[in-house]
Amino acid sequence: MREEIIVRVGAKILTPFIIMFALYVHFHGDYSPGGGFQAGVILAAAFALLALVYGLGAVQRVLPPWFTRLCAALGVVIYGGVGVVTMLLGHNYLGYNALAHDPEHGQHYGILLVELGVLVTVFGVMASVFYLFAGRGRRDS
Amino acid sequence: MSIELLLALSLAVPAAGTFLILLLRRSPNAREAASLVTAGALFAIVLRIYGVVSSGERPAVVLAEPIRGIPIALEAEPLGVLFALIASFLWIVTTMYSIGYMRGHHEKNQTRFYVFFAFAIASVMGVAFAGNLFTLFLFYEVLSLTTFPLVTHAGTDAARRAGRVYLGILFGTSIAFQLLAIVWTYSVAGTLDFRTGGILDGRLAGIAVPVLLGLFVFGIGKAAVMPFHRWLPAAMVAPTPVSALLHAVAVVKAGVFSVLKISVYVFGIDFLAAAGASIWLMWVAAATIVLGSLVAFTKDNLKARLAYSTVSQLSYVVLGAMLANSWGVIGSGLHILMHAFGKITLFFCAGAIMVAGHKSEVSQLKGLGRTMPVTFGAFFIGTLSIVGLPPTGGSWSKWFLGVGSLEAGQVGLMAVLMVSSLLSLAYLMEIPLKGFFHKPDEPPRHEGIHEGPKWSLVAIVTTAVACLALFLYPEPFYRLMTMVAGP
Amino acid sequence: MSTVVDIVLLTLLAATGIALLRIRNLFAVVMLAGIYSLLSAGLFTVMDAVDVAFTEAAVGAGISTVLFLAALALAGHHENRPGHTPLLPLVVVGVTGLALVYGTVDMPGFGGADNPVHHHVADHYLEESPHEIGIPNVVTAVLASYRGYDTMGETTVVFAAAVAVMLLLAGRRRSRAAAGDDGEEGGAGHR
Amino acid sequence: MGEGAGRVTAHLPILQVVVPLLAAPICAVLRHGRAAAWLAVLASWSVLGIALALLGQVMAGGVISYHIGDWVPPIGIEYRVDIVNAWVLVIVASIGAVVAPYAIASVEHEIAARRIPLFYAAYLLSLSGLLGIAITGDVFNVFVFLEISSLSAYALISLGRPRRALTAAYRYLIMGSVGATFIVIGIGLLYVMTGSLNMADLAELLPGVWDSRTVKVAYGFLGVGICLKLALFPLHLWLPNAYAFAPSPVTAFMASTATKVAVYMLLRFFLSIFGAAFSFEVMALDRILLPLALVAVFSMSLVAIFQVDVKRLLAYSSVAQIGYMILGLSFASVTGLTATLLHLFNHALMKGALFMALGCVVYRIGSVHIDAMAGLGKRMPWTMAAFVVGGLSLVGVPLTVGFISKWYLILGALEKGGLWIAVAVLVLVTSVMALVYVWRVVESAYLREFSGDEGTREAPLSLLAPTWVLVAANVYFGIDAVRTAGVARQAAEVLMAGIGS
Amino acid sequence: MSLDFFVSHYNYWVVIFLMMVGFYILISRGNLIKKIIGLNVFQTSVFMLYISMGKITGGTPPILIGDAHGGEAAGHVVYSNPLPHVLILTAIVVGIATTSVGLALAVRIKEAYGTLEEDEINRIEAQVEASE
Repeated sequence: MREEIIVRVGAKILTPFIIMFALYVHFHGDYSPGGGFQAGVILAAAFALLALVYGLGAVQRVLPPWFTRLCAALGVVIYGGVGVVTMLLGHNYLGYNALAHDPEHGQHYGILLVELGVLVTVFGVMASVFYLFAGRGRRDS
Repeated sequence: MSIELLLALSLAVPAAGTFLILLLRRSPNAREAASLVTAGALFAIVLRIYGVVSSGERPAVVLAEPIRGIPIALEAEPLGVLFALIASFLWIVTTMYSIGYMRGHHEKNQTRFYVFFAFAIASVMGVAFAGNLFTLFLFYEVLSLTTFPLVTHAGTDAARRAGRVYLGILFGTSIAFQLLAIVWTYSVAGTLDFRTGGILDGRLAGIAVPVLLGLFVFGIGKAAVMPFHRWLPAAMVAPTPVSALLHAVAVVKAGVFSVLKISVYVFGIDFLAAAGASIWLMWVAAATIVLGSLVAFTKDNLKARLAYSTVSQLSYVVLGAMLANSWGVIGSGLHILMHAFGKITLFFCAGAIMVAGHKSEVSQLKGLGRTMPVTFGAFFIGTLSIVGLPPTGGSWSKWFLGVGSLEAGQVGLMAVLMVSSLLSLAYLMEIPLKGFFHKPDEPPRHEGIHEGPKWSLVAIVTTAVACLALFLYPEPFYRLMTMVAGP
Repeated sequence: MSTVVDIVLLTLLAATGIALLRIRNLFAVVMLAGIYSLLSAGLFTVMDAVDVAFTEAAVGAGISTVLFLAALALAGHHENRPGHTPLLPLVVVGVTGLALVYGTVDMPGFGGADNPVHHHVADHYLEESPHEIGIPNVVTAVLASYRGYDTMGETTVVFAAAVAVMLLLAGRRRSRAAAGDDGEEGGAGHR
Repeated sequence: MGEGAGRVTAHLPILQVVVPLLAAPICAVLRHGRAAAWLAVLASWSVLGIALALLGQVMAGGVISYHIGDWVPPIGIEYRVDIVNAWVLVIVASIGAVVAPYAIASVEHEIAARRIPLFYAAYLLSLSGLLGIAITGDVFNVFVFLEISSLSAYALISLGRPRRALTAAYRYLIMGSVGATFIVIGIGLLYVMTGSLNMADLAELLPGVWDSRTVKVAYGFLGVGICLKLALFPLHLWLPNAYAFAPSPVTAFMASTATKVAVYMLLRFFLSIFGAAFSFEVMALDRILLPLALVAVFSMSLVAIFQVDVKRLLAYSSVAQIGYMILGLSFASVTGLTATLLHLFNHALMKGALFMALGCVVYRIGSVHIDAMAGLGKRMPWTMAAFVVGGLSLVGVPLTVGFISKWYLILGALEKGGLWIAVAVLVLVTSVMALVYVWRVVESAYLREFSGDEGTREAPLSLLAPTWVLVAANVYFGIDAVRTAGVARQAAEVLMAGIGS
Repeated sequence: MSLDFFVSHYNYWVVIFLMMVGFYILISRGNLIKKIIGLNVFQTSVFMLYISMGKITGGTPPILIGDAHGGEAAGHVVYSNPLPHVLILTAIVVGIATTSVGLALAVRIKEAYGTLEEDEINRIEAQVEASE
């Protein structure tokens, strides 16, 4: 019992740090290794950890499967949408220079946005896939 | 009406007839009337085309162009007109005959029968007026397809097996050999058009010529040159009008007609003769003539005997084409005509005997001639025409074929013609002889048997009279053939 | 120094690989596969591919291990002894490997600064990205901008995988018995 | 308005892929199957419109190059449309546009309702993956889109109702991944020798390193990898079961597009990137492919004859037909390649029609076993008539597209003269074999008594109409092949550029 | 074969060996999950091949030092080629995507057939086929 409490508390304390680390990885991707993909993976891992400790049901109440599924789709739309926007602004697809007056800012915004798309999708997908595998096992027993 | 339109109509009328027949399927009388009207209209159209062509014109029309330079084109030339005349005239007669036969025999699915019959005639017109090899091949294949439901009409296991043989051989040979030959021709000549004097002269030489010719002759399975003749006896499971028109006239003649047309307009007889490419095929045809007759001898089933007789007679036409001289070609063309009338008479009689007398085997016919004198009389006339004896039209074609053989220096072939005539005399004459002169085995059985249905009888008499008339008036057809290959 | 690390890592990788081949307890195999990924992440670091190393560690040692374990929990973890002779696979592998080795003979040497790889478009990325994109991590610049479309494709691949897994695993499972004699098997049992 | 329209036409290359690609995630989150279905239909129809417009643009104005992200190639990724891939795009898009509406009723019948939105998401992903492979001018981008199409294809196949669909999908996944990995290795080896990933750029750089062993090995790996994807004998093992057990619309779609795109990849890599001269003069590609193609055509036709499951029968026939395409390539001539490119289109039409007709049968009687189909000619006249026409096309009867393909194939063989006539004969003999296997089905359907459920009726219009669209196309392009053959020939000339012929 | 040649190529060869180990596991093992592990090893080793291509001896990771806007600092340092890294990042993601789909399939197959061994599955399928 006591160990379980330790684990629970540990997980609870750890989770915000993991999420913060994920965000760091995401936003610091311009300067150091990392980016949307790695951040998405870490973020999903945080919830997987919670699920392992508190059970799948508890986590799915906070983060329901429909939401992760939505995220998985949303990220792709964000990424593709950036391209559509640049196209509407008169540039080619994914021509980030369209997003601001000077190319450098445009590129920054563009990269930020598409990385966000990657983050959202990867998080959504990883969480969904985890739910599906874990969920199937639970019903089995 | 422009002649080009008429040419297109020669295909469209029978095709439209199918829809008419389908529409009127609820009323058998109206349906059959539609069949007759369509047939009559078609014959009128072909007669008009004949008028134009016999004055030396060659009307042509392009329907579509699937591959650049290879259109689907129709062209009326004398040989095709001859074939179209035969087929369209005999369609009228056969339709009359069918009305009696199908009703008398209580066949099922009569509408389907008339529909596919009309379709088959449309494809025959396509074959007759094909303006190039591709069009010929196209309608040749369509003909195989449209006659298939007629062959399997009965829907029995035997019919299914026959259908398999039928389609297997006709499609198999045409795809494996004929198509290859056509593409080969195209790749050598750069065109597929039929031209007087041929398109291959000077473009092909050596062993390739006889090989290509062989591909054509064997690829045209409908010509029933051995060993690809098996489909013809198999097709005899079809109702008798089908056997009569299609497997004595339209389909098989489409085959030999194609062989003749290819020899004349693709190779050119002078080129063939000079290359000596056709000699080996002469002997294949000769072998088919003799073997076909011999097999016919062994058949007791009347339709089977007639079928093997057809196999044998078809090779006369092939032989005429392979002789590669003008007499041979004329004899060949006339034999298409003469054999058509002779053999359709025989089939009509066989059908009448089946419907009215319920007999299908030769050995059962003893004494039947006394109760069915008109039928057996017509059979006798038909026999004379097939054998080639005066006063029937058949004597003309045999004569020209004989002359052609001599001109080609093939005395041996003369002997073959003689022997085969004797054989056919023997196996066909047995039937009227049995009918008139043998005493019936069990006299009481024949009671209640009389002549066939009256529609059928009209047809039988018409064709039998035509056999005689063609002896007296072969002139128009001879003229047509001299336009193809003047002596 | 890095050469030594390189050799050590490669040796360890080879050893892990062979162990993977021989061990038939799949739990152990999955763990070894995770180790294999970690080792390769180390190798990537030695070869200056820090981004790749990070990702390989997260994916190979992290996610895929979790997925494998989940799958094993659902599907059992013992592997049967291979029943048939491995001759054909050996030949295939041998031929493939030899072909590759043959191909390396004319390949520019490892680490050469003059290799064509480094002087066609790579130059441009390293020299121009500061002006054109303006972020220090060139890998990110190439990933998200120069070849941003590839990354969009990559995102779509991940999404496609999610769709596939949802199609396969969402919903109630059929019991084994029900699945075994399903009438859909084969054609004879048509409805 | 005019300016706006001008802008849109300039973006057609990217819209070709992005439209279905972005429709897919939207489908995935929709709750109602019908809504997803119509979105998919809408997307696939606009895809067809774009493909046709692109073909028009290319034929009028030559090669289109679209710089994604405004980066000039080879720095960035380029979409490059020439007549070859414009043609392939039209093929894929046409089939996609016909199968999407067909799928509506079929899928509701074969797949659980909850999964339907996801089904359409996977369908659109597969479509955009294939289009992406066809349109891109960047070799690594090919790999990425290959995986998009493959992953969704694995999922789609696994949706088939028999449990064997699962093992079929798994086998495909393994072989497909091996193929993809081989392709990646090949791309890597090319990259190490040239430093470039852009196709046009590679085509310029490669002649400089032609004689290196690395390039030759890259050639081999790309070849094996692509041939795994296109199921060239003997690497076809995944295909028959995958086609046989997948849901009907999936089979129709995959059979008509996936292998076609793989053939395109082969042509693009071997003839454009490495160059026809390298392929035929250095690598002796023709001599390697010829025996494989011949064996494929012959042995697979033979195997097809003995199948009792009609879907599987057609699947083996597909492997044989792929053999024809490769055969045309192995002629190393413009005519042969014309035959290949024509057959890409024509085979898509015929197999699409045939598999869709079978889908109608599945819809009504739940099986495509040859015995179960006995007597169906009377019960489902339109469905079986569609099958007959498709079958005739497969055999190569005139007035159908099958004939046109065969014509060019034989012409190509005869053009080479000499012993090549044997190849022509083999093509024809295998056509006769096709007649036999098509015939078995037709005979069962028309000449046997129906033994199934008395209530069996004709399939609904929503299935028949798309099926007959393809049937009509089979006939239309069989009668008027001047245009299709013209495009194919032009494309063949582009691919064979640089080699005398 | 000179030592120099060996030193400049051994890396590739070991990587090829690793690739072949993965490939061999993939095609020789009958367990469906083991096969996927083999595929993973195969692909990971291919990644190493790519990364090896991008390495420059004495180079550093392609994260520009100093002023992000280029300038003098960038000139003195040799950076390894970033492009293979980008490609492999993509490939890794593709790899995990394939793995997850493969595993999901394996789970479903286990549920439907009760086994994960290829031989047994083939046997079951052959029985079904024979009964057709």
